[in-house]
Amino acid sequence: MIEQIREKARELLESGELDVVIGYAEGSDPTRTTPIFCRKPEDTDKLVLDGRCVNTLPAYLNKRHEYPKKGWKKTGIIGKGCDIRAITQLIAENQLKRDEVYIFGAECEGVVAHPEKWDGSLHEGNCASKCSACDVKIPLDTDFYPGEKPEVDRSGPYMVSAPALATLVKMDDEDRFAFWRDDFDRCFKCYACREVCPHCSCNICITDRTMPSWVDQAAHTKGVFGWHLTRAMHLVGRCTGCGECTRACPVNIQVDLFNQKMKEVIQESFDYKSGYSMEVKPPLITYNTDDQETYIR
Amino acid sequence: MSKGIVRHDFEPKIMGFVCKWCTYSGADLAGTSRMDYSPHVRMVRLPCSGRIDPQFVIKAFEQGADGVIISGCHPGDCHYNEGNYYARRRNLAFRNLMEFNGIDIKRLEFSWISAAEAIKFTQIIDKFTNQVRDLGPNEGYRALLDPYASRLVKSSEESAA
Amino acid sequence: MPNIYQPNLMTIKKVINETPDTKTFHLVFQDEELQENFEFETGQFGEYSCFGAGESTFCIASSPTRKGHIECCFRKTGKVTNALFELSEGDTIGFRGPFGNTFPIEEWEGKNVIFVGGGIALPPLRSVIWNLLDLRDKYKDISIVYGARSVADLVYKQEIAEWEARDDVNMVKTVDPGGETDDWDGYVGFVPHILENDFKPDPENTVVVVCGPPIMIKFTFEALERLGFKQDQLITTLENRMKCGLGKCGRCNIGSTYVCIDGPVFKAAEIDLLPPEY
Amino acid sequence: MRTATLQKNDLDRVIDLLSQADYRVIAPQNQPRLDGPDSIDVAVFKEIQSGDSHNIGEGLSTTGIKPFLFPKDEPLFAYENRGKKVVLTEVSLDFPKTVILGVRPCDVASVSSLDAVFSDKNAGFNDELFTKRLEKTTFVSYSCTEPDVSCFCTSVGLAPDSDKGSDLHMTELPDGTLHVEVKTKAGEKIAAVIDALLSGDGDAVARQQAGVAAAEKITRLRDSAPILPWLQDLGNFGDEMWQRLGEKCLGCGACTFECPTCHCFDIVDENSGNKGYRVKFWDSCQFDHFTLHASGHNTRNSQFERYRNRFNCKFKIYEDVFGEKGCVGCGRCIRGCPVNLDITEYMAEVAHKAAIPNAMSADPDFE
Repeated sequence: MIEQIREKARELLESGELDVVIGYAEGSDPTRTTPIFCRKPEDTDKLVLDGRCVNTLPAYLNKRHEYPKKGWKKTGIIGKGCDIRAITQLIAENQLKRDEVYIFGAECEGVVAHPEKWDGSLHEGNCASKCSACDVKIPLDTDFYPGEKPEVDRSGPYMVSAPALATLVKMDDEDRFAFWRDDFDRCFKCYACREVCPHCSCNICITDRTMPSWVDQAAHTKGVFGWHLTRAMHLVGRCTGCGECTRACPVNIQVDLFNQKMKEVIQESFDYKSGYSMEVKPPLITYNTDDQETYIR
Repeated sequence: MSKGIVRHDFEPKIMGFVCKWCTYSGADLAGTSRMDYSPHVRMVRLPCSGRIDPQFVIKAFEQGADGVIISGCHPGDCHYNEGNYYARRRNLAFRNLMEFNGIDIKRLEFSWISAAEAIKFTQIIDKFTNQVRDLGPNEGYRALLDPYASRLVKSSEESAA
Repeated sequence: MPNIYQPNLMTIKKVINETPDTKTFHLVFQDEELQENFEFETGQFGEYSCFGAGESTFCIASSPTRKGHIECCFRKTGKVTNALFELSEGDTIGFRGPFGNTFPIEEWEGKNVIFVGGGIALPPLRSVIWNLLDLRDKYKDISIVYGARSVADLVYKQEIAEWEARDDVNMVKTVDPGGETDDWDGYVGFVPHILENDFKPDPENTVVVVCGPPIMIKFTFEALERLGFKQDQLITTLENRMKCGLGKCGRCNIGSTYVCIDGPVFKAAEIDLLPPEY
Repeated sequence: MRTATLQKNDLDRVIDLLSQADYRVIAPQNQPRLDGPDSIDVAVFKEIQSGDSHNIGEGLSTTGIKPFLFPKDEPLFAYENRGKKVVLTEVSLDFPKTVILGVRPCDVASVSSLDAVFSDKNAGFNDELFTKRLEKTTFVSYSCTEPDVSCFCTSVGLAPDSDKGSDLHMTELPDGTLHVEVKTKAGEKIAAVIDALLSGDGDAVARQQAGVAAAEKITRLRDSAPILPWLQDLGNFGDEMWQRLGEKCLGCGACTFECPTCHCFDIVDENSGNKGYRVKFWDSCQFDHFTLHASGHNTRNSQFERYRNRFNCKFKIYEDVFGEKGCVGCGRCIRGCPVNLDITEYMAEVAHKAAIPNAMSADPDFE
């Protein structure tokens, strides 16, 4: 599979059709892979694709990561199904044009929940929960797919939520607040959750703005609550569920549970699945006159 | 005319974010008609319920509000045609988010009140105030309100004296 | 004793509107003993607080030879400067300082001194200009080349007039093309250009003090070097973003040089040894 | 100074005795985690009460001891605007007597690096919020016996059994006992408190051997000798390696916040009505607004420049300005990096470049 992608990537770099191919290469220790930018055809030999490839590479296609400054006209990117969902969402939000990217897709067996858990193979014990009922293991939108792309039924529920979500939802409000308060005690606001996110696309994040400062910048618990609520709210109906925010968190705060909860709400209320269409408007920038309003007096 | 004064152990702090075309005018009407309603709501007037960023509500809770009320024009009545439709979707999501965060969702109220509905306005304010009063102080956030109080020693005024 | 981050309180004695977005404050310490004993040297800076908005770094714009109050001059751009801009006479602000090194004015004795400034960069020069003018007989010719985007953006208009009126100061003023008014009597053009083509200073026994945005410093140095100036005759003051002023918060460094401790005054020769990160 | 033997299962009693002696006891503890495959084990240093479980001796904690000397956020003073007057309220500089148990050698070595920044050794300005805490803190360090794949302390002049900066040093021996070495007066006080649990003179030979055995397990070995002279050559500042290695950096602050020696902070006012606090909190040189001038000019404008600054800070600026090591080789920045940006790859690259004269010609195909 990866051989075919390497070959195609090499061919497109040689012909000059692509300026760069973003993919995964071996990392600095055996449990990890690392993003690589192949500019020369021979760089493609370094490409790998397996269960360790956790990074959501479309983050590099986000304008705030200096993407436009590099002057690439056409970028190749290797995507797992969920990554391609992120690209689709970026296009739906006008952050990217479809003809700026060339998507190499491949069947994905799932990825490890955290590189730390990699023991040489992918199995039930270390596979990320987002992969357990994934309907884009055969990716949706690709420019290159090794072999024949089978038809897949994607009408089912959209990503099964992590078991931890159910645990939290069952708690009392007070207990849930206490749980987050205790977990947020560890947060030191490194903003890894923001930086790895393919959809955090503001040039200046609201938390970095000072006039006015809506979110306390200091990492006391109040400020941490403010930040994570803001982040979650800004991703409602946009998050494509790659789970990188949790995976990247150096102190293991499962912030993507907020996003997963919102994903369920959006799907139930507005029947919207982010990352499946470039044309359908994300739910919070549109409306129906007969939207649900049971909560309104 | 006035209701009898009842003393409570706890009087809640409530923030109101309201649309100026309808709810704020409704409140005006309630005032000019000399209607009685609970005095706990501190009202912020905004051009449209669509302008009410969830950020305002988060900030209100952070600053010690026990309840927050958001109010705008009835669907179809928006001065800007569609602002309240956006607000309706956004707040549906936001309520769920706050609930998942561990805030009792009874502390967050959303209502449609037109400029003519002074009575509805007073009823909703009274009802919501009682509801929040029954819930008691928003202990979770109140505990975070002043993170450094225990670190202070003396003021420059005291040391000069 | 309060910690080193706690400022001293000062009262705004006077507010001068320099331009539509620039103000000068005259400040005195509320603590009388401190007011009596406060000393600084020209070129140093301080951290000025507006309580509720934060702290911001400006030079001390008055001359150490003039006691009684210190001055600062700022343009409103960010949160703190906007808040400071709203303050009026009698209000309280915070001050920490003085920090940083100073202009080596003793080294310049017996020499010609040329000051080159752009826009809001005149205040750091103003401190040293008055310092030299108050010790006028120790120095030979003193020239000031000052430019701004437009006539309205010129700060210290009154003092510019004062310097023009003096016969022991050579005042050259310019505005960027398009920024002139009908009654403008100065040059029109960018500072490095005016310096090189109109003013043409003689490098002999002369030092040049340049202050302005990084891009202006770069072009001015290049222009002066073409006129025959050597690097040790050129002096500038750098302004990097700072928070603490104490060499601890780690953001004003250029390589291993902390602007708040080793600067803000640098010779061109010293800057040449720094990585290109300013 | 004194050496002795301590039984490992007496560590709980050590905690009890120290608590009874009015020490605030800090020890690494595993954090509770949610069920499901997505969570990983996290251990942090926290105040420990008698009976709480600790994980002293079980791997390196996720975050270090930095928060107990330099908290992630802390008030500098409180202010209140009263009309034209302002009233300031100082914060207390009276900190509790503290002992930190089970500190790994890399972490305890970082204390002198932080001290060089915050104490009056740096330009005469003494940040008492740091130094007063340090005065009250005793470090009981604990040799590593099982360094992991990201550890590289031996490449920066330390070792899994270093006792630099330690007051009382413990080494776990193969027989399960702890070899205890008292290093300072503060350590003596600790030894006096736990005297009943100490026996004999310890086994210095076995301790030595345990250190050697641990050092042999370290796989990341880098030659750090050529780094400083290479970095000092200004011509290398524009080398192509900075951009090539650094372009995958996404600009989060995970490496800096987990780093035991990173000391950058920001100061803001947190206002509520007419009063509030001026707060000092961790900031990172990896953030894009860190060096952004009010004019819009940014001295480090792209992400690879920010990581170049971090690498320079660790291996050059710290030594030039503060006279201390900037990197202690704990490897947290490697473990915590979301994109596997590896500081030891930079070290290897520099060593490689330094070994080949004139190897710095830029890659012409690289934009």
